Amino acid sequence: MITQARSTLLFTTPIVKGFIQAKKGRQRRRAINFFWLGITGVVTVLALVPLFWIIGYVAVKGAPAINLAFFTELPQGMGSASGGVLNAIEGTVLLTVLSGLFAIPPGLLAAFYAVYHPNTWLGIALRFGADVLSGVPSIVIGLFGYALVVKPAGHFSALAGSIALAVLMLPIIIRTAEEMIKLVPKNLRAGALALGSPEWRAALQVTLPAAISGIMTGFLLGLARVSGETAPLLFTSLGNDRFEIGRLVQAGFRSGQSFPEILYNIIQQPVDSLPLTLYKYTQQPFPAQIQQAWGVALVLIVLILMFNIAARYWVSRQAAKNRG
Amino acid sequence: MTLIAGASLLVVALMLAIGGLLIQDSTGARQVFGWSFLLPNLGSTWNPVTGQFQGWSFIYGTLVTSLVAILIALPMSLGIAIFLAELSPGWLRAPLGTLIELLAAIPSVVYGLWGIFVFLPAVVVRAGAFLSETLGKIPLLQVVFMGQIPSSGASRLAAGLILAIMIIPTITAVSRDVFRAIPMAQREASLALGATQWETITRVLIPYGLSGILGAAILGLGRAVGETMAVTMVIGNSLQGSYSLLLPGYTMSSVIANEFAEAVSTLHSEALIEVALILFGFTLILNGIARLLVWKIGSRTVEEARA
Amino acid sequence: MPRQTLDREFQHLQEEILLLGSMVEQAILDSVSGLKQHDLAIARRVYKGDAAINEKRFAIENAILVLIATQQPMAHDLRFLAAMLEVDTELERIGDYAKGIGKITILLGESNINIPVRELDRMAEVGVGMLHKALSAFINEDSDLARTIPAEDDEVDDLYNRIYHLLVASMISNPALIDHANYLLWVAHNLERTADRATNLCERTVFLATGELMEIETSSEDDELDEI
Amino acid sequence: MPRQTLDREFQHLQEEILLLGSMVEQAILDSVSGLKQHDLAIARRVYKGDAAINEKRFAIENAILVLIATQQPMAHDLRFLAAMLEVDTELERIGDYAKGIGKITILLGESNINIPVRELDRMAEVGVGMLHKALSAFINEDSDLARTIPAEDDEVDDLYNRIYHLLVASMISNPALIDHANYLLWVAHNLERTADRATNLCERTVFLATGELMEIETSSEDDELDEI
Amino acid sequence: MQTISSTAGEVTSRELRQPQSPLVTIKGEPLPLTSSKFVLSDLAFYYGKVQALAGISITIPANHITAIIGPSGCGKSTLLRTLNRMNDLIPKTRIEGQVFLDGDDIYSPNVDVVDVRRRVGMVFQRPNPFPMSIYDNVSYGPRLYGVTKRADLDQIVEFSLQQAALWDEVKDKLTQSGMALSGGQQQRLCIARALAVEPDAILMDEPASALDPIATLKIEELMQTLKSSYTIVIVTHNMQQAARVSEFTAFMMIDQNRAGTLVEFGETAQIFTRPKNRQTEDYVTGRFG
Amino acid sequence: MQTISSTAGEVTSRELRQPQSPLVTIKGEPLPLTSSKFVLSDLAFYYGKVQALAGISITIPANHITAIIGPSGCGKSTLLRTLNRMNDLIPKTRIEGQVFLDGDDIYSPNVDVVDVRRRVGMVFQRPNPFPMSIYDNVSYGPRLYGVTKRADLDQIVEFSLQQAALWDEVKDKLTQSGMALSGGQQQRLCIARALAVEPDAILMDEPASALDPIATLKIEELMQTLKSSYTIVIVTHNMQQAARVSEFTAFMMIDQNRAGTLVEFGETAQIFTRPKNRQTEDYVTGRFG
Ligand SMILES: Nc1ncnc2c1ncn2[C@@H]1O[C@H](COP(=O)(O)OP(=O)(O)OP(=O)(O)O)[C@@H](O)[C@H]1O
Ligand SMILES: Nc1ncnc2c1ncn2[C@@H]1O[C@H](COP(=O)(O)OP(=O)(O)OP(=O)(O)O)[C@@H](O)[C@H]1O
Ligand SMILES: [Mg+2]
Ligand SMILES: [Mg+2]
Ligand SMILES: O=P([O-])([O-])[O-]
Repeated sequence: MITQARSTLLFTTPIVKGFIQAKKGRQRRRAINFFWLGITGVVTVLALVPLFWIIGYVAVKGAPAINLAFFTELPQGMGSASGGVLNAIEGTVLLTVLSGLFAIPPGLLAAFYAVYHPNTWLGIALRFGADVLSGVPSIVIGLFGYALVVKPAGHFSALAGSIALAVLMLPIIIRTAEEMIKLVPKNLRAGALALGSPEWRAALQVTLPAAISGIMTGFLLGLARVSGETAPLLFTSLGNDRFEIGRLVQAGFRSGQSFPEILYNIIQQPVDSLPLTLYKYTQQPFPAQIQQAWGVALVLIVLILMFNIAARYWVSRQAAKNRG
Repeated sequence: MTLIAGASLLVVALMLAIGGLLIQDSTGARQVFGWSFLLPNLGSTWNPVTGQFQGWSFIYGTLVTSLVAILIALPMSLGIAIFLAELSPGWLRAPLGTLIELLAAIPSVVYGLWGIFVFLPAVVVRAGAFLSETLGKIPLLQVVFMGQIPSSGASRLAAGLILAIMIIPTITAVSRDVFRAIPMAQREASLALGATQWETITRVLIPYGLSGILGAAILGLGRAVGETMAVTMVIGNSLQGSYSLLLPGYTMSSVIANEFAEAVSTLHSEALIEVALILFGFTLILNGIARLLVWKIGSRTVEEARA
Repeated sequence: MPRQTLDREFQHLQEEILLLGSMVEQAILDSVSGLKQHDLAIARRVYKGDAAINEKRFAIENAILVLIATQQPMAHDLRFLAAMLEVDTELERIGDYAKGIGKITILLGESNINIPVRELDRMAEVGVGMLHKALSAFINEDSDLARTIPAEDDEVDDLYNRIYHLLVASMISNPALIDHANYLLWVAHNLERTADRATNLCERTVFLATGELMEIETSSEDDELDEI
Repeated sequence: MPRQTLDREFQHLQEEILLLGSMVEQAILDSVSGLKQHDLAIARRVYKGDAAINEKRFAIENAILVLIATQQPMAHDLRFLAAMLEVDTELERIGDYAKGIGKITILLGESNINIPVRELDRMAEVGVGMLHKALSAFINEDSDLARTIPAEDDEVDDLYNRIYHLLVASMISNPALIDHANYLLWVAHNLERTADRATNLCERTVFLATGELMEIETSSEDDELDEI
Repeated sequence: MQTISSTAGEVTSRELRQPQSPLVTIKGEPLPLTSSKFVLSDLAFYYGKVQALAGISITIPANHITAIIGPSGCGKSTLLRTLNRMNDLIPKTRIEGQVFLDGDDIYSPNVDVVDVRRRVGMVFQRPNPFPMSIYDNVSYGPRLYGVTKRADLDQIVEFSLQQAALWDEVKDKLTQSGMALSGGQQQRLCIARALAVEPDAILMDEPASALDPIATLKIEELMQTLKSSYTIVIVTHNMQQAARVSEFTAFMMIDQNRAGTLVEFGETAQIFTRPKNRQTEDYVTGRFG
Repeated sequence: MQTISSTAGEVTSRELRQPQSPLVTIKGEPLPLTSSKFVLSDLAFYYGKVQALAGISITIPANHITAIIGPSGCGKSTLLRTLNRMNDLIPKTRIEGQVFLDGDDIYSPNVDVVDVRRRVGMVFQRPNPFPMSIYDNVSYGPRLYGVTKRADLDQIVEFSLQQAALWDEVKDKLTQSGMALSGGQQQRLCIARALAVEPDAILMDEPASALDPIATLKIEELMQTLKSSYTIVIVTHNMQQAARVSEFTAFMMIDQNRAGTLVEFGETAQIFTRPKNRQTEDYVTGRFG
């Protein structure tokens, strides 16, 4: 076989050599290279324009609306320039925390399932379900929340809103956690099992710690995502000018309610949130509300940027740890 | 074990429940209007008072704004992704990437707000005027570029452009990750054969990452299709008997957002839910395509890797 | 696609061994013919020629070591190389016997001792024939052939004994010749050792082919001198 | 953490080689003492004892091959193993000389030939001494020591020449003893070869330590018989 | 007339040509039954419908190093993983035949898998220290089995690290992450971790294939020091490594049904210098395929 | 009295003990200057502030296989990649000294990097075929250089695959993806791809370390057939492989400043049987570190 190949080789050598004229067209290739590489730089710069434009504009327009009352007082009614958005800030925190509580535990568990049983029917359905869920328009999820909680209960509530947000967050958590768990070398788990460890201990003590910072990133990104959402809240938490946790708690204590009862009472209230307030204020003809809307926008952007920066910090820390 | 299986079941159940609810709650509307709800008909009506509901205007609005968005965002995002992954010096890479991704972190209401007060007057109005002057005169293109853009700028074009800005970070981030995931060995192989960097990118990296890039595009498209608030704030929310980009329009999500809370009749809200069902259907189809792509290309490589 | 490189190197080594073998055979034949004809020129050539044999021997040894170091031969390949190392040494020693005969030829000079030409000739012929066959058995790893060769040693031993008795007789008849007769005895001894060494090669070959380490003993063992 | 395993195996092999060496040395000394004392029992023991030497030789060779196959020795390690292979063979051959001397003792039986005891004793002593030193030079890779040993061969050669002349004289004076005198000549020859082989070991050692392949030639080369 | 008589050295070779006895021999002496650690009897293994191992019977001697070699895909890893039931983790697999560990069939229904895995430790191809401190890595196993007293754990950790020839290098940084060590150190850490649960046997699947030659050598030397107290089974596709480290070698190949079978099993020195099987010879001399 | 006189075999050894001549010798003959492919002169290389190579001068003979060996991290890959300027891709690197390819300094400012890379092909540790058909893989390079005629491409593809000893195995499935081949075939495909642009030299960085022994052997045999027409430089951390395939070997180590230096360069047979340098001896015999 070899000798045959060799003889063909000898036969073809003089014919074949010399096809490559390297110098030919070299200038043109070089020019094309530089042109297109330049273009990519240009579009990158171009893409940054709206970012700085938005942030700068919002900061300029929103800063005047920001004062202590903005954070500590309830709205004073349409047309009034005084008062604040305490209700929306507290509502956003409440909704975010609740939705995290609803989404994170099942999301994490499902992520483990997706990694350990990728090829069972449930595993396949799970990943497809998560993909579809992450693509379902948030307004549709709002409708779902409405049908699932609001309609049966007969009233809007923080619970309904946070469930809608949790549905929104769930796929994000599943997919990031899945990726992170998948990144953990398979034989780490095998290593633990080979020492005679039961599966759950291996997952809890070995796999999870190895993936935790990546998973944290997923949590934070999910939280960031939902804390800026408006659409699902339109038909679930609705909005509530008078929502104030402190007052609700005091009122509860005065009427002798236990702590869980107070909690239950709170989450049964309709609540406001920053994006919802922002949206509502922009629909108003009053300049005072428009002014406050910019303030809300600024607070919202800062809040979400903080979440994002925190998430990125986790990522870089994890990268550093992996290198270490 | 049962716990994690339960959690997984929950996810699947959620998806089914959403679809099921939408189907169930839109039964009435479907019985009344049947397939005519979907008919491509510009003169379609949406009249809560008379109880006449047809969806085509919203479907068209959603499709055309998403299309504009993806057509603009995809090439730009690819360019940015290439710059980030292949060209930018190491110290610039992370901050630049973060900045681009921060675009995605800005809540859509803020986009809407900024759009109304800044972007529409400053950019869209001018671009609209320019387009109607130029492309609006060309016979076939006339259909989508005719008419005069409103002075506020609220139009399908505006929605498309805002959506483009909003989905650039998504597509960029995913396709940048795709480029970064391409083994260094592929670049080295090409460069070691004497290819230029651009040749390496177009002939090796893009083909290699094609499925991922397509996935990124579909993800972006999904975002665009489902986006609600920003679009609602800039599209003008009006039913126009026109295909023009330069005129105000309506999308499926906007109409739900605007009308559901104040639905005047059961039929009205059922019609809105049917719109939501169509939206859900879009999502399923897009996801299905994305899966198929990934699965087809992915499984082939897996098979090959095993062989 | 087997290990062509290793096979090629093996091929080459075998050729070198055969070359060394034929150098040695020629040296033995030449040395005896120099002795018969009292031809000092031939004798000197043989005597000097031993250097080339030594050189070749070391070159082969070196090549074998390089091959072991660089090609990591295993199993049969390794056994074959080890066998070659030994064959290499054996051949060089036979070369020394030729050199010795050349030297004796020179020492005998023009002395008029009666050389038992027929017997020595025959010894050389049989010894070289054995060597030749042993080498080819070795290269071909033909253990059957290798087993048959040592039998020929019997004839060599007989010849040696005949020469011995002839020379002792001539010593007795003419003590002045004792020195020279002894020289001739050495010649016979060297030729006899040549055949013995051919027998060694055969043992190696059998070992190589079958994994059996054995001595092929000849029948003369217990009552003759040739095995000292 | 160097290659302890390989080092351990080397250690073991060296010990085995030294053991073989002392078996051979003992065999030579015993054979000569058997001859001197006409002690057929000793002679027979030496004669039979050669089998154990052969066995040890093959065991060592086998161990070396296994080591080469399993431990992939390189560079110096490999050269050392190759040298050991040769030393192994040389020692076995010296064992054969002892066996030969034993056989001659048996053949001489109660014959009353005058044995040149002093010279043979001294030859054995010097030869075994050379062998002993050569082995320790080899194991320690002491090329300086190795270079000094071959000089002692001169004494062995002188002794051999002396014995040769003594025996030739006795042959002349009593032709009936020619047979037996010739036997004794073989004994001297075997002892002389023992010293030569010790010289071979020295050459190996020098090669091993310095990479120089050379023959250490002794001054007697050109005019005496011992090199035939 | 000549006779062919056997002499020295033949002791070995004659035995080698005897029909292989059912018992393993060491340097020609039959191995007493009590010193076999694993006995595999007519083992077959299936991944789904695909048969990966067929008719494997082999006796793995205790307190020695046994290497498994063979071309890629011949089932070496699969065979190794049957020995501590790690293959159980792969769904849709099936095993036939028996695997005896110290005389007990580890696949019989009432056997405790966890206990089997404790008795048979495993070291993997790529070092896989847990993402925790060196100390916690080594004490992970003992803790599983209920050792909680700090002093006991300290002692186990030190002893295991010493056995793994790592103590001197890490004794001052036990709280450092195990992942901050070099590849070779990580692998020794994994060995220490396996030793900490006092196993009888250790399985190693290409333990040095991700390491450079110097780290490889250290692992190999470590195996030599461990073999007096442990039975070690190593899979390697580096033939020279098998030759260097092991005392027994099993050569496997794919049979006509594409299932892995045992071609030859014997002392390493024999397999590499005078294999009995033609295929073994071809493989070790590089003339295969 | 005795004299020590040199005899046979010493020819080789005497030369070996001469001070190393500036020129490379092959079997004792000095290599004519025209047959050196690369000449490195006092080369130093820096990753940022870290020096990875120091004072490397070496002449790599044309149409032979030269192996670079040394402990992990000693700069073998770095050195190899200076030969086709692949190190240019890494930011913040700096080179000092010269690298001559056929007499031209490839780092001089007016040199066309792309042309250097065409003349000096490279094969990597893991096979890296492009995810396209076998045909397209091989014709990728020629197409870059403007070969467009189908007939020409056909010829180049066949010729290159034949040279890479792969033609017979793939000639019926040229349109199949290159990734559908086995690891060893993939690596040969990568070699064919490199050959298709008509290079003079081929650099290989551990080309077989991801392959099983049988595929490795095939690559090694292929190198032997290629060396008559190409200069091959191979980095390997498998010493036995260097010994098997190469005719010249360069041994590198880290010096006291932790930069890689050349310790010994010579014919492979010499390096592995009688290295001149103590460190080389220690490394090849496994007594290092
Ligand atoms: N999890 C699995 N599922 C299905 N088949 C498998 C699995 N693992 C291995 N196999 C198949 O079983 C056979 C034996 O595989 P195994 O990994 O035991 O081989 P190996 O000898 O260890 O090979 P290598 O040297 O490449 O590691 C192969 O044909 C392989 O494709
Ligand atoms: N891209 C890089 N940036 C910084 N330092 C590097 C880079 N690549 C290699 N080095 C450093 O340069 C030195 C030489 O590395 P190189 O990869 O050339 O070694 P090597 O001999 O090929 O090692 P190995 O056998 O592990 O492949 C090492 O200390 C390494 O850490
Ligand atoms: Mg395996
Ligand atoms: Mg490297
Ligand atoms: O070299 P010898 O003839 O004495 O074996």
